[in-house]
Amino acid sequence: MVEQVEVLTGNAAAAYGVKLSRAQVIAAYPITPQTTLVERIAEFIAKGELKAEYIKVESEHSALAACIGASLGGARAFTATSAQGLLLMQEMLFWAGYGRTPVVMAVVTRAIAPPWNMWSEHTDALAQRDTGWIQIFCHNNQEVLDTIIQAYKISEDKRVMLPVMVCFDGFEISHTAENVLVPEQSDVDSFLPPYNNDLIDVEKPKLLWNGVYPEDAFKFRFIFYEAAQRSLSVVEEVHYDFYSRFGRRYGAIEIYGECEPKVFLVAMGSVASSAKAAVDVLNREGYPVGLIRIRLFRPFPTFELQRAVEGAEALVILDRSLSFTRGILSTEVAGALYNAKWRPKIFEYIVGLGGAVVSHKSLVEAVKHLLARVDEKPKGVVWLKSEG
Amino acid sequence: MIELRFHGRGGQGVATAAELFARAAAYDGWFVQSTPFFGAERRGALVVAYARASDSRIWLREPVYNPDILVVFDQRALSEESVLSGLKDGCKILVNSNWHPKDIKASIDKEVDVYTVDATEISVKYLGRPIINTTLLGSLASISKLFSLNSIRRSILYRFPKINIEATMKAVEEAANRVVDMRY
Amino acid sequence: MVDQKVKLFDYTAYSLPAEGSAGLTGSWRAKRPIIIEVKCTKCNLCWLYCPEGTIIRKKGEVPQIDLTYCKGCGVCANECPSKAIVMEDETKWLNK
Amino acid sequence: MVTINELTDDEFLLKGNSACAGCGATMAIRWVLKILGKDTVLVMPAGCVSVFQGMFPASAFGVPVVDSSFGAQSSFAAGLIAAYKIKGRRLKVVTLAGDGGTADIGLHAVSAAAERGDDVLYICYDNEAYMNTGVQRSSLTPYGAKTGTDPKGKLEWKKNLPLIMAAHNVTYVATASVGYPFDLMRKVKKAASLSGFRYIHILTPCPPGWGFSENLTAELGRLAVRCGIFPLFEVEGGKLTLHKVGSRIPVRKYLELQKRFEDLTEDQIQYIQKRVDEDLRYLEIIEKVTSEVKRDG
Repeated sequence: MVEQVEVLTGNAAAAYGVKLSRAQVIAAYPITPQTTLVERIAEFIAKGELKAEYIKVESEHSALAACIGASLGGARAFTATSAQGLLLMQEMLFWAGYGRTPVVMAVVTRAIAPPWNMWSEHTDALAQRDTGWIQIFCHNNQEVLDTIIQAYKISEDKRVMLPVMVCFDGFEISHTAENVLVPEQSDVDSFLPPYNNDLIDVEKPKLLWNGVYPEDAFKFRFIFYEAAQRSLSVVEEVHYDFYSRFGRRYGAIEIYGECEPKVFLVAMGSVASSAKAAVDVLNREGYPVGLIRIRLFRPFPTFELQRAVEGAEALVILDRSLSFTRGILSTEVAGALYNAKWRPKIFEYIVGLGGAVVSHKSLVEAVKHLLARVDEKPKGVVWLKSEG
Repeated sequence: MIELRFHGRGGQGVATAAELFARAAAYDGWFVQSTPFFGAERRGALVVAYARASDSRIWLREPVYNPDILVVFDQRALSEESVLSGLKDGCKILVNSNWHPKDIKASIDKEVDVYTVDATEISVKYLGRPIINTTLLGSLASISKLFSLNSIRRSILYRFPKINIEATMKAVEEAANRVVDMRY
Repeated sequence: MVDQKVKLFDYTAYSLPAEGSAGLTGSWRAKRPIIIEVKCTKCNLCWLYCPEGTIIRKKGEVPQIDLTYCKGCGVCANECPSKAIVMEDETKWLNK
Repeated sequence: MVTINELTDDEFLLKGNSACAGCGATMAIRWVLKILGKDTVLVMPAGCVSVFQGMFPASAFGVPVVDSSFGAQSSFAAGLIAAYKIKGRRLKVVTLAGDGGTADIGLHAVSAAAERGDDVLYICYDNEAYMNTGVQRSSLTPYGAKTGTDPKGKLEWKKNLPLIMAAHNVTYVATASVGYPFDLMRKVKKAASLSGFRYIHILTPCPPGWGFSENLTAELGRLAVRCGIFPLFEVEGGKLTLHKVGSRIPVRKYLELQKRFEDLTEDQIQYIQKRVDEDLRYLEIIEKVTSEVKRDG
């Protein structure tokens, strides 16, 4: 198993993931910062490196609609978008979710207008947390490539059959080049079997998704709920299978830091990456601080989180999103821990909205500031301004 | 970890230079990162790009505030406040200029090492027109010692498979040899 | 054809072909078409025009109207070139 | 030519569905599916068809059908086509949508599909308003027709969608009417034999929506064509061909049978007659011009 070292942007890494997954139908509409991802795929197709149909749709709503159609036709489908495009897709997001079509989509997170803003924020992806999609947040380019491949394996597992969003920050990851190990196609082929779908059969014609009366509808939603529940264990299985073949370990949650932490930073995506840099500095200076990186946001890893926080005094949740008056990650973490045996104090921070820089120095200062007053009662949401 | 900042005008290939640098350094075993500033890159407008090289995985997701190496494609950019922001002692500044580095250092009050090379003249000689970004990489190799000329060649070919690599590398090699260190 | 009562709860919701998907026509009909066989030229235009497709074509014979699903729209009567179909008030058969 | 004897007895739109008595849409769709046969997959958005297709667990269709959201039918279909192309599966993909689904909420996608030259047969059953939701005005509702959202009658002239689709330089465009079943089926058969983007716009009168007695559906389909308000034509290889169908009749004969037009003033009827005559003249000129210009379509 020889893996070739490349220097790829996050978008390029995603495109390689799509190519290695042998996606067959790509339907996408351009939007910054996603464009270089779909352009790279188009280049792979043009050069004959990827045998796929690329549908140049006229809007994101149609991009996902086409993917749903393609998936029904038995083809492995892929799309990618950001902010406004993702919002324009929302009707189709539910359609793919509840329709159980295993589409994989890269969400290159971006702040939602108005005002216009092309830099990263997680609200666009997190606002879609109810649409029936599995959501995985990546914090560097290697993880993006690997997660696209894992996403298809999770999504197409018969026990799951749910679409997957692979989310990563616009520019800070999408346009940042980093070392990336690119697996061999043959190794990915043995990890990821081909996809097919036999719903459409002229011998046994089916009418897909016509009207359902309330009692039956209730039952269909329960069937969806069971699949969503099962997906947590399937995600773990796929992680382990990927680890055994490619040697890279991923989990629903990643715990980072050297010592038994008294305080955990909790973060996702590129904010978690900056948080790792901050934890390195803090640990070197002897501060008992760690990071809990939430990688799998849907289904939310409640059990793993409850176990991870045991022993900690406080959680410093770094939300690069906003749901009216609170960060979305904070509401999920608080909810997940409500009935837990061990419930550390929760300090909610809003960071990096609109693409504002989340510098590791500002995180170090904030944590030091907090450690001095960790026994006080948390005073609601704190907006963390980042300086150099 | 070494942090670099590249400054120039839109259209001079500043972001590409950062990427070419990163790939070259990666070929020589470094963990790297390169990020273009995400502003609207209009031709002529000042642009910046960042790069890093380290012996371990890089977690930073922020601009380069205090560069170890500053690469300036256009001497006039030095008058811009943002170009010299966060300058620290010991920073190596590579400027595309036909001036002697001492004359440029004169206007900078930090203990920095200034290097100059006339990448414009060199590239015109071998390529017929000013190609600043690839040419400057030669000088950058000499003063940073982070990557070899061969790695630059591989990095350029990866990004521009149809480029006239021989002529490009002639300019790179000359820029590597003719870069002037202010102390001499 | 599928039996109405059998509900297949697969991983995603779909239905199977079935006549009478809206149930039997029953009270839907105010009038019913009656073919006056002697006038019928077996041109089968009634079979063609029936929006419901509930007229059964028979080779060289007078078509038969399947009243289970006829909605009594009267298109067949209107389209029959030899006026061989008349619409009778449904109440006539009410007490039968 | 299509004759009645060559038509199959197979029914792909099954009886006992929940469509209204005398529904023009089911009349047309039944014929379309008889011509297309079983190796067909339909992609259908919201609209009357997504109601009379039946409720779970029953389907009124004898062919595979994919319900799409309103307006996304062309894009769902594009995905299916791409999948079948890459997987080498031969199956006719047919999009079946109403006037609103095609001319309004789905126009962006049907235009994109046409511009891409998707290998699809798009059938628009035009009952001239949003009937499924109880008769609201669509852009294809005719001038003067009363609907829930234009209670005093629509003020704008009906959008000429067939010509808009023809302007996309697609393989084939045709208009058809339930008043002329053999003409309709000939066009469907022709379209099915071609590839690339083919569009057939079928006038499907709607008894409750237009306010006429339910036995006159086909009758109105004919009168609409004969009075010139819904001309029959084909556009192939850039060439428009008009069909003359018997002698012209005054539009009044067509309008007076329908409640939706009952509030028309005499002036409005005159205006409609004048406008219909002009539009026909316009089509005749297009026919003449396009017959001279040879374009390989």
